[in-house]
Amino acid sequence: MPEFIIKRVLQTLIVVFLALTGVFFLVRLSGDPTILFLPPDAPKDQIAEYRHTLGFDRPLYVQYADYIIHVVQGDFGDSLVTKESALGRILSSFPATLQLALSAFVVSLVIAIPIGVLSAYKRNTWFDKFGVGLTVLGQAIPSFWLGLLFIYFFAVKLHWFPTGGRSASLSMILPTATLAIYSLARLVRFTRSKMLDVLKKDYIRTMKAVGVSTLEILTKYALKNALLPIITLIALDLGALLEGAVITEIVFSWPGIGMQVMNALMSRDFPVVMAGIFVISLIYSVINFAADLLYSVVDPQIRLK
Amino acid sequence: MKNILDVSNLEVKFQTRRGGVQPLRGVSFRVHEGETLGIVGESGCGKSVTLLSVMGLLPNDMAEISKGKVLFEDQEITHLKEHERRKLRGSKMSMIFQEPMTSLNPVFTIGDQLSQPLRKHTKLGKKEMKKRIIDMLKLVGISRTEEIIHQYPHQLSGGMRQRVMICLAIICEPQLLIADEPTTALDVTIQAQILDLLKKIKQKNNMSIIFITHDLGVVAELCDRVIVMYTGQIVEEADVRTFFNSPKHPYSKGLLASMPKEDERKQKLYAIKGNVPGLNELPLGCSFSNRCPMAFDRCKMSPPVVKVDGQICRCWLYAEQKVGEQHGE
Amino acid sequence: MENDRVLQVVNLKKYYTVNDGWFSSGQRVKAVDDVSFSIYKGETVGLVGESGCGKSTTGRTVLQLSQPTSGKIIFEGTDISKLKGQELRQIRRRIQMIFQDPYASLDPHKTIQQILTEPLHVHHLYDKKKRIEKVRKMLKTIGLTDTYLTRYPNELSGGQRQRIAIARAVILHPLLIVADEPVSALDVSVQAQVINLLMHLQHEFQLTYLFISHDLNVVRHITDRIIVMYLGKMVEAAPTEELFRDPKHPYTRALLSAIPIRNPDEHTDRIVLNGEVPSPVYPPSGCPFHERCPNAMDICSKAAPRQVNLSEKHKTICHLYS
Amino acid sequence: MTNVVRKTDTEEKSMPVLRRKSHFVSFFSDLIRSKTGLAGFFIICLLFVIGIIGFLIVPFNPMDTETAQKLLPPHTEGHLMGTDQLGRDVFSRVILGTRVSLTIGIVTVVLAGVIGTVIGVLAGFFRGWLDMVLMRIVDVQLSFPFILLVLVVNAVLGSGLKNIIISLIIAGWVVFARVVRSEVLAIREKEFIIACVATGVSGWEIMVKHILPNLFTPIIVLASLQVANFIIAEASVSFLGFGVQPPQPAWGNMLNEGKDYIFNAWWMITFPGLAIVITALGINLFGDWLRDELDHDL
Repeated sequence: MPEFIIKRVLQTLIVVFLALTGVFFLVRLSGDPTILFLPPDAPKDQIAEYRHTLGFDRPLYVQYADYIIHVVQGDFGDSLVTKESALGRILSSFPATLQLALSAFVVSLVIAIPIGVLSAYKRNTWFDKFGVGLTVLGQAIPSFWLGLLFIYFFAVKLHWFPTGGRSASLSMILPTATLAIYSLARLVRFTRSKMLDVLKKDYIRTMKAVGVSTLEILTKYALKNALLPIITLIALDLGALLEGAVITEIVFSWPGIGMQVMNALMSRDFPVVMAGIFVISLIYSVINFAADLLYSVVDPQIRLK
Repeated sequence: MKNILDVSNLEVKFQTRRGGVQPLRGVSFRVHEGETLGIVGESGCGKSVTLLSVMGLLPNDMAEISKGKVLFEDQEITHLKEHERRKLRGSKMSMIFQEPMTSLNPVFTIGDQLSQPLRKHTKLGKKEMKKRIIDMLKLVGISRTEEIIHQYPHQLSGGMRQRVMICLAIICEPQLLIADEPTTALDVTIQAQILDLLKKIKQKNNMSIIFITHDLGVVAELCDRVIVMYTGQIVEEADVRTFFNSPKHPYSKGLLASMPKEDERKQKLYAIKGNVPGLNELPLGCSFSNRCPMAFDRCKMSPPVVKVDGQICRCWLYAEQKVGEQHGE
Repeated sequence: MENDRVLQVVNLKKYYTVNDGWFSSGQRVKAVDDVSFSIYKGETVGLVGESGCGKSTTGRTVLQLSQPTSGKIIFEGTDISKLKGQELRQIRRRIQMIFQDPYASLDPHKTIQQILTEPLHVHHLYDKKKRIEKVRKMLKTIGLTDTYLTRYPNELSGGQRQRIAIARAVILHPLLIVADEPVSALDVSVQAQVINLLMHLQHEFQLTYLFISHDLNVVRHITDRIIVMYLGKMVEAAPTEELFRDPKHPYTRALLSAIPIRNPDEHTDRIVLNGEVPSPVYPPSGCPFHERCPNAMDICSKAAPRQVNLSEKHKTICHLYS
Repeated sequence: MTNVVRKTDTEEKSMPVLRRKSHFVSFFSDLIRSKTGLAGFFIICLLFVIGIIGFLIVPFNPMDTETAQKLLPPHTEGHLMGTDQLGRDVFSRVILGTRVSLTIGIVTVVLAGVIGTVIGVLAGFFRGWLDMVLMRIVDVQLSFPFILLVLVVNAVLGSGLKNIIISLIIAGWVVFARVVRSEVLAIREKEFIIACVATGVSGWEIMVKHILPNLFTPIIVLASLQVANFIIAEASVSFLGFGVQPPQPAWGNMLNEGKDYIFNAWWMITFPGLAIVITALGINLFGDWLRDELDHDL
C-alpha cells in the first residue's frame, strides 16, 4: 500500500509539473507575452521596460528555470491587476468552488444512483424509457444555457432566487441545481448501464439459482459490483463537475476559481491563470487518487494483491 | 420408481434483434428419484435452455415458454410466479454452472455467498449456519474450511471454486441437482476429482442429478440414463448401457463412432458430415436429414417418436416397428 | 536419422516477470523450465499437460512468437532463436501455426480469399493469377467450394473456420506445423472431421506436426510420440503406444487414468490426485510434482530429478528410476 | 487456461450470420426500426440541409443592424424569433449559426480524429519510449478540464473561427489518442494478429492491413459522439466571449449577447440555446444507435 501511495504522489507531481511546463511554453511561444500583459495601445518604451522588469528579455530556458524555481516555492508571481499573490487569489476563491462542486455532487449522486438502479431493474418499462429519455436530453443541454434559463424563470420572472453572486443565502440554489443536472444525466445513464452489465453476469445467475430475490440481488450484490466502475466514473465526474463549475460560476457570477481564472484570462493576468491551472490540475489529480484508494477498498482483488 | 421431474412437450421461443428463433421444439422427459440423467448434445442443441427453463432462469425479456408443462414432484411449475419459484430454487432444486471462474461473485467472501441459500430457505441461527457451511465444505472435500469462508473467490483455484459451487448448490440438500457442464472448464485430473465427488454426494444424499455435457466419456462415467438432443429436440433416450452398446438414432451412432478408439490409432475417424445447422436454417422434416448417412425419402417429413427395445428414438428408420408395436398392444 | 531432424529444442527456458508497479521488482514465473526435445520429419509429436504446464508457451516460443529466456531452437540446422527481421520472416514460411479458437484467429474484416492469399503475397510467391489458382486448389483440398472465396469469417461455422485456418497454415507448404489445441473449441461431431483433415494433409504434403492438446483421446489417436509436461518441466517422453501401455512417471499415470472411460462397462483403476497444480510463481522445491505424488520419497522434495533414459525413446524425469 | 473451452462463446457465435453484401441494406432497415436512431438521423439530415442552403432561405440579412427595430419580440413585423439588441433578425442568425456550428463540429472532429488516431496507433503499436512520452502528454491534458484548456489556448491564440478550431483540436485530440491506443493494444493481442506474425507478415503491413481496418468501428462511434461535444464546447467558449466573435452569427456568441438582455428579451437566449440542444440531441441519438448497431455486428 505505501508503495502505491508513493507511486501515485510521484505521478501526480509529474503530471502537474508537466502541465505547468506545457502552459508556460504555450504562453511564451505564442508570441511576446508582454503584449498579452499590456493594453494593445501601450507605448513602445513602456513595453520594453515591462519586458525587462518581468524578465522576458532573458533567454527562454533561463525564464523557465527561474519560473520553476519560484513555482516550487509556491510563488506564481503577483497578479498583474491587483498586485497580490496570484496563488493567494486563487486559493481564496477555493472554498466557493468547493462548496458549489460538493453540494452539486451530493445532490446528483443522491438522485442519480437510485434512478439508475431502478431504471435497470425496470428495464424497458415506461419508467426506464422516461428516465433514459431524460438523460439523453440532459446530455444535450449545455449547462450555461440551462443556467440562463434558470435565471430567467426563477430569478427574473418569479423572483424566487437572486440572479447571481454568493452573498444571499438562497444564491446557492440555482448554481447547484444547474451543476447537479449537468452531471446527473451522465451518472444515471452510467449507473443504469453498469447495473445492466452486472445483472448479466454469471454470479448473479448463481444467486438467482439459490433463490435470492432480484431486488435483493440488485441492492446487495449487483450494486456492490457495479460500484467499482461507478466510482471511476464519479472520479471522472468530479473532474467534469469542476469543468461545469467553471462555466456555472461565470453564468451565476459565483466567486470561485473558475470565475477567477476567467477574469484573469479576460484581463490577461497570466500569473493568476497559471496559479489557477496549477490548483485545478492538482485537485483533479487528488480526486483521481482518492478514487483509486476507494476502489481498492471496494475490490478485494486489488486490496489483497 | 417415482418421478421427481416430468417435462412434457416443452417449447421455448427466443425473440432476438433479428427476429425470433425456437431453441426448444417439443421436449419431453422424466427424471426418476435418485438417478443421474445425462443430457448430451452439441452447441445450440437446446440442452442448457431446457434446464434453464426448468429452473425458471431463462432471460425473461427475450425468452418465453410457449408450450408444454414442467412438473416437479407432481406440482406444475411451468409458469410459477417468481416469488414461489424462489422457494424451490436453492432448496429443492439447484444448479451448478460451467464456469467456476465467473460464477462466484468476486467482491463477497465465500462464507457470505454460502450463507445465502441458508438464509433464504432455513431458519438457522448464525452459529448453526456457520457449522452447516463448514460441514458442507468438508463434504465437498475442502479442508481449510475456517480459512476458506473468509476468502474471496479469486484466491481459490478453478477446481476449488467448482467445489464451492457444488457446496452452494447442495447446502439445502435439494432433491434435484442440475449440473451444466460443470467439468468442461477443468483439467482432466480435476475433472476426475469432481466426478468422484458428485458420485459420492449423490449416494449420500440420494438426490437426482441432471448432468448436461458434450463429453460422452463423462456420461459413461456417471450417468444411469442418457438423452441425446439435436437442434432443440430429443432424438434418443436410453439407459446408459443400451446407449453405448446399441445406439439407435444415426446421430447418436455417429457421435459414438467418431470417438477415437485405442485399437484404431492413426486411422481415419468416422465423421458426421457437415455442420450443426443454425436454428433458422433447419432442414424440413428431420433436422438431421441433411447430415444423415441413412436418410431416405420419408425423412423430408417430421419423424415419429418410436420405442425400440426400451429406448426412445425419433427416426423414420424404426417407424415400422412402431406400427408393429401398436398392433401388438 | 540426424538428417531427418526438423526441430531440436535444447534447454529451452521461458521466464516471465509478473510486474505490478514501478518500484516492486516483480515475481518471476518459470513458464517453461529447461525443456529439450527433437522432432523428426513426417512425425507427429504430442505435447500434453494441464493448463499452466507451459505447453502452449513452448509452442509459441518454438515459433519465435515470444523470445526464449535461454536455450536453443534449432530448425533445419540453424538456431532460429537469435534471428530477427527479414531472416526470421523467411523461416516463418517453413514453420506455421494453427490456433485453438477459429473465431479469434481470422481477421473479421478480410474475405477468405484475402486471408488465404496473404501468406503467398507476403513471401512473394507466384503472380496474382497463380495465387488465386493456388487458393482455389487449397479450398478444394480442405473440402470447401469456391463460393467461400468472397465470404467473411463470420459467415462460416466453427468447423469451416478452422479449415480455413488450417489452409492458411498449409498453403505455404511448411515443414513443421505447430497446432495449438486445434480441435478443442469445436463441436464433437466436427472434431473428427478436422482430425481427419489434419491427417490427410500430413500425408499429402509430408507435414510434421507439433500437436499441443489436453485431450488425451485425440492425442493418442493422432500422434507418434508424446511429451508430457507438468509445471513448466518435461516429465516424460515416449512413443504414444508405449506411453499409454506403460507410463512411468507417477504424474503421467495419474493423468492417463483420469481420462473418462468410453463405455460404462469399462473399468479403470483411477489414481485421483490430491490437490491441484501449484502456482508457477511459487513452484515446490525439488520435483515440482512431489506434493501430489503418490510415490513421493524423501529425496523428491530436496533435489530436482534428472532425466532417465529408460530406452532409446522412452525418457522420464523422476527419482523412482534413478 | 488454454484448455478451457467456453461453451457459451461457441453457442453464441454459431448463430447464423447474414451475408456481408446485405450489410448496407440491413444497416438502413435496422435504422428504420429504431425510433430514436431514425429521429437522430432526420435531425442530422435537416441540420445539413439548413447548413448548406440556409443562406438562401433566411428572411433577413443576419448582419443588418436596424436600431429602430431592436429587441422586437417574436412574431412581430415578420421576425419569427424577434430581433436582438441591434435589431438583427434572430431567426436568420440562428439559421446561419447552423453552418458555423456544423463546420466547427465536423472540421475539429476530423482533424482531431486523424491526429489522435495517428498518435494513438503509433503509441500502441511501437510502445516503448514513444508510447511513454505520448501517454504522459495525454495524462497532462486530461488533468484539467477540457473547456478550461480550450479557453486558455484560445485566449493565447486569440479569438476567431480559425483559432477556436485550432484550440478545440489541441484540446480534443487526446481523447481519440487514448481510445485508439487502447484499441490497438487490445487488437495486437488478438489471435488473428499473432497468426499474421506467424505467417511472416511484416509489422508495417500488420498495422496498415489488419489493425487499421479493425479500428474503424470504434473511431466512427467515438467521432460521432464527439461532434456534439465539440459543438457544445465551441458554444460555451463563444458564450464566454472568446471563440467566434460577433457580428459573425454563432449560437454561443448570440447567447453571450442575449444574457445581458435577459430581463427584457427572453427570445434572445431561448432560440440559439434550443438550436444547440436539438443539434446535440440529434447527434447523440444517432451516435448511440450507431454504437449499438456496430457493437452487435462484430
